[in-house]
Amino acid sequence: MAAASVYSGAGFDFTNEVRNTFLTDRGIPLPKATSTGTTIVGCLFKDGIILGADTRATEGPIVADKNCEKIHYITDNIRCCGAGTAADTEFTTALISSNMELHALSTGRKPRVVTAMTMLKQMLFRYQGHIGAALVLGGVDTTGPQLFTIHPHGSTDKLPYVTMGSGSLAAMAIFEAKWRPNMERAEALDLVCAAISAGIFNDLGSGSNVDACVITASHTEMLRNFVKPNERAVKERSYQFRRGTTEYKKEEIRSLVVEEDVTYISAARGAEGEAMDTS
Amino acid sequence: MDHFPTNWGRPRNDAFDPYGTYPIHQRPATKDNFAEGVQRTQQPIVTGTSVLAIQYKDGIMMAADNLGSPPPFLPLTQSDRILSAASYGSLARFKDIQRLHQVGNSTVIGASGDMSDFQAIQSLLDEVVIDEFTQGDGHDLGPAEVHEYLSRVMYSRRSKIDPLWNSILVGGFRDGKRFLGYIDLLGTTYSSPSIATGYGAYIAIPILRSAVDGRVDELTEENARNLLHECMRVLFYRDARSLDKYQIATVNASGVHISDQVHLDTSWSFAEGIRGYGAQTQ
Amino acid sequence: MEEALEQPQLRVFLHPLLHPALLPVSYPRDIRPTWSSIMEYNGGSVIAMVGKDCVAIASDLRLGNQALGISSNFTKIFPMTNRIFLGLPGLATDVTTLKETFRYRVNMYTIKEEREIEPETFAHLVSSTLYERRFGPYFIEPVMAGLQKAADGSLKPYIAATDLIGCLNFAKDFVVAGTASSKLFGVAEGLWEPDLGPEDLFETISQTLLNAVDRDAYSGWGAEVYVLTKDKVIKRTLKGRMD
Amino acid sequence: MPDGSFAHPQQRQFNPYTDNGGTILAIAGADFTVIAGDTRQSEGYSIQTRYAPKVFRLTDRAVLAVNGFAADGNMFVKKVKQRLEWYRHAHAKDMPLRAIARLIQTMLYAQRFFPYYVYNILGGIEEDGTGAVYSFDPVGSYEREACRAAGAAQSLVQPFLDNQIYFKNQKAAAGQTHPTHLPLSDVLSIVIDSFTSATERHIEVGDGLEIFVVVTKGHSPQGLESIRNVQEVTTRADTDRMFVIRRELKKD
Amino acid sequence: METIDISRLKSGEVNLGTSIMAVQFKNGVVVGADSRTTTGSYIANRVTDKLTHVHDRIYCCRSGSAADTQAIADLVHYHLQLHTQMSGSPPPVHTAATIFQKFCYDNKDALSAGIIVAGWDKEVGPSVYNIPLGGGLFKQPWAIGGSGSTYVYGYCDATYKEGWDRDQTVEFVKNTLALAMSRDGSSGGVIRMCVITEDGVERLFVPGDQLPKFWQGKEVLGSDTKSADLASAVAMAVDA
Repeated sequence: MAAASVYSGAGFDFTNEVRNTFLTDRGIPLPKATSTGTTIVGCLFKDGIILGADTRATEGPIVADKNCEKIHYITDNIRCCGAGTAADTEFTTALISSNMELHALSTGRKPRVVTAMTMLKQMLFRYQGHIGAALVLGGVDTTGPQLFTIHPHGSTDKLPYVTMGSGSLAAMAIFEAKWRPNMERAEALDLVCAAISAGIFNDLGSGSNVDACVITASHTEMLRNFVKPNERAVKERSYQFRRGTTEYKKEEIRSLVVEEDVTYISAARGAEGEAMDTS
Repeated sequence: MDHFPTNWGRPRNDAFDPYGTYPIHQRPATKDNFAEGVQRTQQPIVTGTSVLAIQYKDGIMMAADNLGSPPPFLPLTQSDRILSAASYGSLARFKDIQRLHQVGNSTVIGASGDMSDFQAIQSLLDEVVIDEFTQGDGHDLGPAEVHEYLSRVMYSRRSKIDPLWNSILVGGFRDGKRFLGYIDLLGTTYSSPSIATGYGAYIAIPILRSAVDGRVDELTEENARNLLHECMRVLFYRDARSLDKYQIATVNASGVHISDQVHLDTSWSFAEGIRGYGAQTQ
Repeated sequence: MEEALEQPQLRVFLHPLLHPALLPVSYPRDIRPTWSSIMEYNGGSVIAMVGKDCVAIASDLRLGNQALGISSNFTKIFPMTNRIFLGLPGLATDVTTLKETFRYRVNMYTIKEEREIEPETFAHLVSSTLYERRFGPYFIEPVMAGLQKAADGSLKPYIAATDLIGCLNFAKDFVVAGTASSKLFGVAEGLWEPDLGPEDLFETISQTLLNAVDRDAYSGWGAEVYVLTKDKVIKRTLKGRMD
Repeated sequence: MPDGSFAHPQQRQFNPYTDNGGTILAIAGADFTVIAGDTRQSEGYSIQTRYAPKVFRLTDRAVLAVNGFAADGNMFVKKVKQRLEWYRHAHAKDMPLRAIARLIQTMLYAQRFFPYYVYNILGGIEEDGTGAVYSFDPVGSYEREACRAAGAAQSLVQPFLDNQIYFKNQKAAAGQTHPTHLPLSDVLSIVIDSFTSATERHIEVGDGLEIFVVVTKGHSPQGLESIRNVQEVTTRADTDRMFVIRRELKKD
Repeated sequence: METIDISRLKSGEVNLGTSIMAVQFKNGVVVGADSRTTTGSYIANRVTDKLTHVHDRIYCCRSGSAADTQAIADLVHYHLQLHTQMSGSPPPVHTAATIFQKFCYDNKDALSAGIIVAGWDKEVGPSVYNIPLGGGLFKQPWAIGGSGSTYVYGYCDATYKEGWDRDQTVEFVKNTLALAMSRDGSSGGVIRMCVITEDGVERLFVPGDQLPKFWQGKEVLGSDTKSADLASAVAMAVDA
């Protein structure tokens, strides 16, 4: 074990691997990790890039998170949408974001999208698909707007409009039908919303709200919950319980307010009345 | 040593071994008769991909391309594995297959899946239509009847574990009513204003639903035709087992009409400037 | 995947002869109770809810050896600081290991930073500790509840949960984990409403937990509930069904 | 890649079952029964249709909800209806609810080794005028209950019903007891909230909600008047009354 | 697509089903490829550029796993840049091909890559190297690869002649690829070509709707054109 530090060594820790293999060999399946069934998209428009994502995270058929955030920050001018194993997309993008910051500091240049793309694909290729992150990476840098997809095995594609995740077919259908070069911002934003909505309403793995992010050369605008087409209806009645409904055996209350009893030693303080005077 | 007396003399649960006597001796796997009894294999050879159909103002419209190719993998049960099977080359074997078939005077069926099974279904239906006709009692089969009949045929074949390896759409117009229904190799049926089989269920349905659901009575024949054309184009862009030639069937008050082959116009020019997959610029 | 369709769940009256350990291997698959994951080995469930200026976290007290109940006072909720409680449902051995790991890491944080860890920071600590073992995870799905100090000095309710490899889920309403998670989701989605005071929140979280674990074979056997407010921590032990 | 395509001919196993998602539930009151189901039919991650009924009227006082593998479900309902038709021809009356329940059991168990992959819930009015719910497993084990949920979101809904219908884990206020039967308006609220909750948390539940309400002959359907979109489907004047309520559910 | 089972994530790899080709002629080489990338039978990218620049006059055509071939191509690109810096002159095609071959052979168990390397150098002029799956290195006057190639070997054998000029070679590549793409479901989209000569690299692009057309099956006719309509039939009158 390392010295007394909050931080342990870098990289993955495989110490449980032997035990877990032992268990799986006995036919005990491992639990499922949260996966973002997901529809994520990106598209080029006249002034830059728009990224889009739904906000549902699932564990099997159960919705684990109704409003999660799938558009991750890489740098001010680069964002990345993630599909696949939720933890993998989360940590992979966080790691690359941090490396991009360091890279920018050490080179003194504005970060470029291809740099992030290369870092991501090399990392994912190294893990041979075991890190289940399927990403849409977009941003605007000195070379102009750039848009990539990165598959879990580390392959990349450069395209003017891309989709990923279980709703990718639905979203791609919308792009193939309606996308055209050099769209205006509003038009492109509508298209991204339509593509994400196609995923939300036709793919069970995707749902809830539409997140979007507009990146132009001068400005990045994160439109969290840009459209909310799936607000829960008001319940038919209230289910608040009468107090005392639940029986309990034992109650322990720990007060967090530190109470002090102040005892004055009158001899040292002179007249008692003076000490009591708090006015 | 197993310390639970209740376990003595009984088969052991090999999934867990509380006292770590690993490696546990593996018994030879016992045959599971229950599983055996309900599983066979079958292998489609020539298959057709998606069929699309929608209801519109005056009736229904259905489209299917003319390709017959070996199946990539289960194209019919809409298994969620579509993105996982690695499949290399697949031969585009027949480019002039008609997958839309008229049944009686007010019905058309379209099939994806195994074409030999589909041909068997066509002759089966032709037989039924002729039988009905020779009765001469003034009755004939409409789309609802054909759908019901096919669902029984498909369900009974699945129950014999000898399925007809197809997903079939039945559409028609009779007595002023539109009908559009789906049947697959399991006997599963449903109706909807827009239905698609195969990849169409993933790619065409989002476009069709947003255009058709709740607007059936506003869609003109021309709208419907353009809509299906658009979807066939998107399918051709995105389904590796599709063709840029298709036929379209229309059923309305004037009867069944199956079109000549339609050629798709496609757009590729935007891609001319794309270079490489990353940093490459030349 | 074609074969992955689950066998229909038939009703089984658990006669001793149908105990999973006793079933012959060739018994028809549809009757043999199967476990879907290692989480069911010891069982247990935890839920946390947000109220008005308060949070609550509750867990069952069962420790099992599959279907066999071992203990009815196996606590799964641990105080990390005065204002953070951590619930650790999952494999019992990992409960103990992680409890100690987090105690150690929180103490180290306190010593190095000379301040108490905030819930949000703690959530990320949990998350990265688990993700470190991405390829050999602990079988734990942590749930945490706490009161976060805002910039103006007030305390804001904070709850979070992660999956077993550390994917954080911050919710505004409630988070659940453990073998009864789907039941907890269902009941909580029905019963929870915003801005419940500490006493009302206690009723809602208790009712949610009790009714959910009653439908779960691997959780139950009593429960404990913590309600955190800005000036006190109320801990109540509930009576539960013992079957 | 000049390999692969010939390396292993693609053999595929045929699985005669699939799961089409959805959820059903039924609650019996003193003189009424509510039987409800969502209308989504799905396979895998795809919605096949947003409207496929899962709840079927069998007689004037019996309603059957089926959930699981849709083809089996539809076929099973057809066969039950056929048997009830035969019964009507032989006895000149509708089969009583408890007899239908037993009939369904035998029909299910007849397929013990190639079961209908269907969860059935039968609801309606007994001959004594009380509301009743019978729930079945796929091979015919059944019992009469006051409430039951089945299908994809069973585990989400059933504990909620335990709490709200059976008052499980709730201590009554001093000097009071929990009611054995809830009024119709309360039951309808609980049913609707159960489905909206299940829609929130289960991906296979949604699109539409179809609620059948059967009320004992001569009793007033109190609580229905405040509900939107009620349609009465009673066929004759001298029988129990039957209503259908349709609601939209979220479509994501 | 489903819940990610952490124990088996390595499915869903992206494949270049592919038809690729390289042909040398007197002054240079023509490399060409279709543009389809599939996962299963879903076309993940319909306008892929499979012609990868590894040096100024050396390109490679990639087939097999997209991830593997991209990783190799990036590595070779790096090595060739290094080579140029150290030797002070552009690398010969053979050197590039050998580096490719080394990676492919040394990691043959882990890789799924079929690569054609082609280019021009001042030592030998135009050359084409084929590196199929196992990591062998074969110098050929023309090479085809990928799943689509199996359908067009006969056509190539029957058609190829030595001594063609640039335009004839481009035509040959275009026709061969079009034939392969029309029969192979895993190939399709557009044809991209590069003509590499001493003077430079010229990019050619044939859109998917302007591919050379060959026999496409007979025209399918609908019910209008065909006769036989049951509706007009009348039951035969039978005398009582």
